[in-house]
Amino acid sequence: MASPLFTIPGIIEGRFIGLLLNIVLASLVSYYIKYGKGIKIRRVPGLDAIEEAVGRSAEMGKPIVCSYGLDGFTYWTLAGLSILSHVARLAAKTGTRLIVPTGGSDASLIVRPVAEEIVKNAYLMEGEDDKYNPNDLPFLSGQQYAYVGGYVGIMQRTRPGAVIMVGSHYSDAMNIAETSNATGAITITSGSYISNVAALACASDYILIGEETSAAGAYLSDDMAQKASIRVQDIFKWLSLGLIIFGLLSYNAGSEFILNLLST
Amino acid sequence: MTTLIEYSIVAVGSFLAFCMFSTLYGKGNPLYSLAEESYLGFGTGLSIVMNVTYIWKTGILNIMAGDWVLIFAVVLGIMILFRVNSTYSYISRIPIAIVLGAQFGLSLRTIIFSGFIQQIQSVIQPLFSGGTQMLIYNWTIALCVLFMLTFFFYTTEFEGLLKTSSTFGEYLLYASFGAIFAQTFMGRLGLFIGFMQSYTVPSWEKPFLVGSLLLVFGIVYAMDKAGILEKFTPED
Amino acid sequence: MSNGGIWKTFAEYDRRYVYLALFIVVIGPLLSPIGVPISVSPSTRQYYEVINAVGEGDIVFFTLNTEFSGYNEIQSGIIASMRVFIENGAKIVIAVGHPEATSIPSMIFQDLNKELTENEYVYGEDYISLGYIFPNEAAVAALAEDFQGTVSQDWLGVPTAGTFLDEVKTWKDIDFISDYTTGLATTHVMNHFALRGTPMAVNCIGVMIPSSMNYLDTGVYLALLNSMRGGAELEYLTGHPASGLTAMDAFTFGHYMLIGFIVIGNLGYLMYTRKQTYGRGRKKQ
Amino acid sequence: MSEIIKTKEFQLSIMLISFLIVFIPYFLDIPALDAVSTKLITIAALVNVFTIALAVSSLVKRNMNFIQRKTRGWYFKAYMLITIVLMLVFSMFGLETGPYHWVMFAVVNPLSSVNYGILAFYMASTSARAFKARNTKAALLLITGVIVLLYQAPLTGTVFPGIEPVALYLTDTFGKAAGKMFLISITVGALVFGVRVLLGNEPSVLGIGGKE
Repeated sequence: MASPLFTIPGIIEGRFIGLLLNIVLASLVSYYIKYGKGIKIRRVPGLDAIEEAVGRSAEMGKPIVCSYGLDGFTYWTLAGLSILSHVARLAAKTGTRLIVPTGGSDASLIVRPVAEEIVKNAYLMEGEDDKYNPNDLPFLSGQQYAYVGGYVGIMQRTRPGAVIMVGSHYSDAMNIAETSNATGAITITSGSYISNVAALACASDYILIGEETSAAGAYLSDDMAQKASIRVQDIFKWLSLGLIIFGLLSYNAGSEFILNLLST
Repeated sequence: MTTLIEYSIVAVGSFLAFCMFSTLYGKGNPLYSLAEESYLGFGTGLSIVMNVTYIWKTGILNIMAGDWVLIFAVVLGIMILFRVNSTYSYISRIPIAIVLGAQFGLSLRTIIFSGFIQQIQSVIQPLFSGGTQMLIYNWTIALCVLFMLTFFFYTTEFEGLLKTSSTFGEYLLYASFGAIFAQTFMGRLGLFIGFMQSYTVPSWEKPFLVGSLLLVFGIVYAMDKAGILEKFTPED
Repeated sequence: MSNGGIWKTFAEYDRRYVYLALFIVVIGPLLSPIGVPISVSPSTRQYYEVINAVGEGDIVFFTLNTEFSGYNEIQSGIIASMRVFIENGAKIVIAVGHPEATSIPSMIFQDLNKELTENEYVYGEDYISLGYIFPNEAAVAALAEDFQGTVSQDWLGVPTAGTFLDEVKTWKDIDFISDYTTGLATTHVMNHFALRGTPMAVNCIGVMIPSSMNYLDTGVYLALLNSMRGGAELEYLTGHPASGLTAMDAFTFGHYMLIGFIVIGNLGYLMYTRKQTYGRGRKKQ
Repeated sequence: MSEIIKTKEFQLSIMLISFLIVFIPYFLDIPALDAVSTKLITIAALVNVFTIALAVSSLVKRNMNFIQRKTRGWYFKAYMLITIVLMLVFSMFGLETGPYHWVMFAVVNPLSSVNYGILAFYMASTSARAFKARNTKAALLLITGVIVLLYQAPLTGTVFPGIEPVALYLTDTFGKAAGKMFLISITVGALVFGVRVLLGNEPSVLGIGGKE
């Protein structure tokens, strides 16, 4: 069992590294939000899939359904909204009808007006503001399964060419993805937790795996905070990669330094 | 001795359950709406009862027992209700700020340990000593985590070693998805079987189960054939 | 076979056939059980060892972080574990993380009536049901830090003062947490109790297995019982066959049915869909 | 006064203070602050529970709207509102017997169960449809999936004991590694998001900014 390398008076034993990492993370986030202008984010292949799906729907003259998740403002919702904005612009550009189911939880109530604003702006920026139809952003319900029922109903009635479901979806995701498939739509989804990702990887034509969603959102968005987040997350992934490699090497050479350091 | 109440619970329960299942028919129908609205209504009522009980027991009773500080909780709780009023909704922002601050405090102070530090520690395992099975496991986990992690770098261009590693990582991810999907299926199947079991044990319940199944799907099928399914289904 | 014949049917069958087949393979064996043999997995043995190490007078926090639906899946694990705690003479506190779960303890004790009588278990002295006390993360954290300041009555409003709960001041005074979960407050219970050092074992639904395993190998969870199958294996190990074991017929056939459909689908895909795709490709060129 | 409360800075400061009171005593040994922290956590738990009223109010408003407009099937919405009231009334007659108990077992129990149990059907049809060896990735998914599915059927293990080590290898190495990788990345994502909110970069989370 790993034991702390050292203790600092006043700091509870075993919690120093946790505190330090939190502080480093917070400092990095605020640094990159201020000075991270040049952060470049890799374009994830999922974006091409989205563009292709919208293009195909436009060709077929079918609508697209795009949802940004059913939670309140969370990390995934913000990514979902960035993608929604992109899809809305593509839809405006190609003259395709866009339907955005909203609601799904009580917390989602405060997200809805923001989503409306985003879609409206997208049409405005493409010079197609007359085509914006607020009725295409129906509020389905504040309850998860009533929301799903409504969502499924919309798909069954409108027979969309593409369904793009991003943001946080839970056990409802399979319900939506399966119905989308049954209606013959190109299904693009994102999964935020592992069991869902695995199931959606089977049920969808294309899936944005885990953080790919937020990376795609940050790539599309002008928001510095989102880009900074991706940068800091990458740094922490590099850090964990380094700790694992160095830890494995040193541990197998007989030193428990890394294990003990992490328990400090 | 089975009482009338028990019979009624099983009869109504199995009927409503199959009303819910009728969504599998692929079209909206009034029986599904009946089940859905029943669950929504009674479920919401239940939530209110339980949450009010929580406020009563944890808040009010403790205040009456002399824990005066908790009066703040009640005051702040009432302030949060102003959210529904557009003129005074700003009042609700104070309790929201307090709750959010506390929530982030609770989550940030713990997940760094359980979700980051300890996860890294758990990968650091012996790679050269121990039983064969353990070595195979340790090597596989270590390599999988490393390759999969590289698939998730976004601010670095994929070139050379990193590109190979991330491609490999993606393949490993898909291999793992198969295993995880199977476990997820097991779970969903278990939920379904467990439910069905609650209507087959004791065995006097069986006719209710089969009867409800036939009744509900029969009604839905007949309504569909008669073309009146949509007429009685509520709008979204 | 000009239209693809049987392979086409294999490749493109209506999904409602799958639904129908699932209904049949599940309801069939439940209506007339066969009793297929099962094997016990290592994780279940480990779980049994861990819960069986709880001794007389130990305070067990029995947390039901499940709705009714999850209870259906893991009830065999819940009842088998509860039986072990009762037979070992532990003091049991039940807390729930979903309003629906408040009605679950009565179902458990109805099933274990015999064990309660045999071991002379008295409500209030040996076991207490606290009801819905995990509405959110802060509530769980408050309980871990100041149990007495948070809990003063059981779920029906009977004061808990004077019971064994008087001993419980913080997370340190809980000897063991036995959690049954579909998600809900389990992560919070883990973060605010087990992460600090309270021993904890979990019985989760199948969907939660991949994410729960991470806490098993960091040692925060001492053991993990998997889904309904784990429950059935525990029934087998404890020598009290019940609902879990009888469900294993349907469980087996449900899995085989799915594999059957996968095989059929792949045959159809290989023999029909791929030919079609390639055929079209050649014509275009 | 109301002008001060409305400012973003005021709310952010309150959030930050509340955050620090909860966060600091977990790391630094300050018993006095620890006691304050515990009380604040209890208060936060209670305040949070009050939000149920907001949820109910929006549910009622929305359904009243359907009823007033007499949309198709409006009577279902009216029925729903009635059941909420019924449940409240029933709870007054005791939680272990009577009408409340009946509703819990005849209505809530089966419907809650089906709500999730129905996912078995979607999972089954998904795998029957999508588990096809279209390309290398799909083939990998198919192979591991089928092996684990076979193992999970309890009968298989008794007939072919050799499947257990293979299936456990897949779930306990590949599956676990993917879960671990996800957990690490989600944890860091959540931490970063928390910091962003606390730094005031996500005012919409506090309900500042967008229309309410």
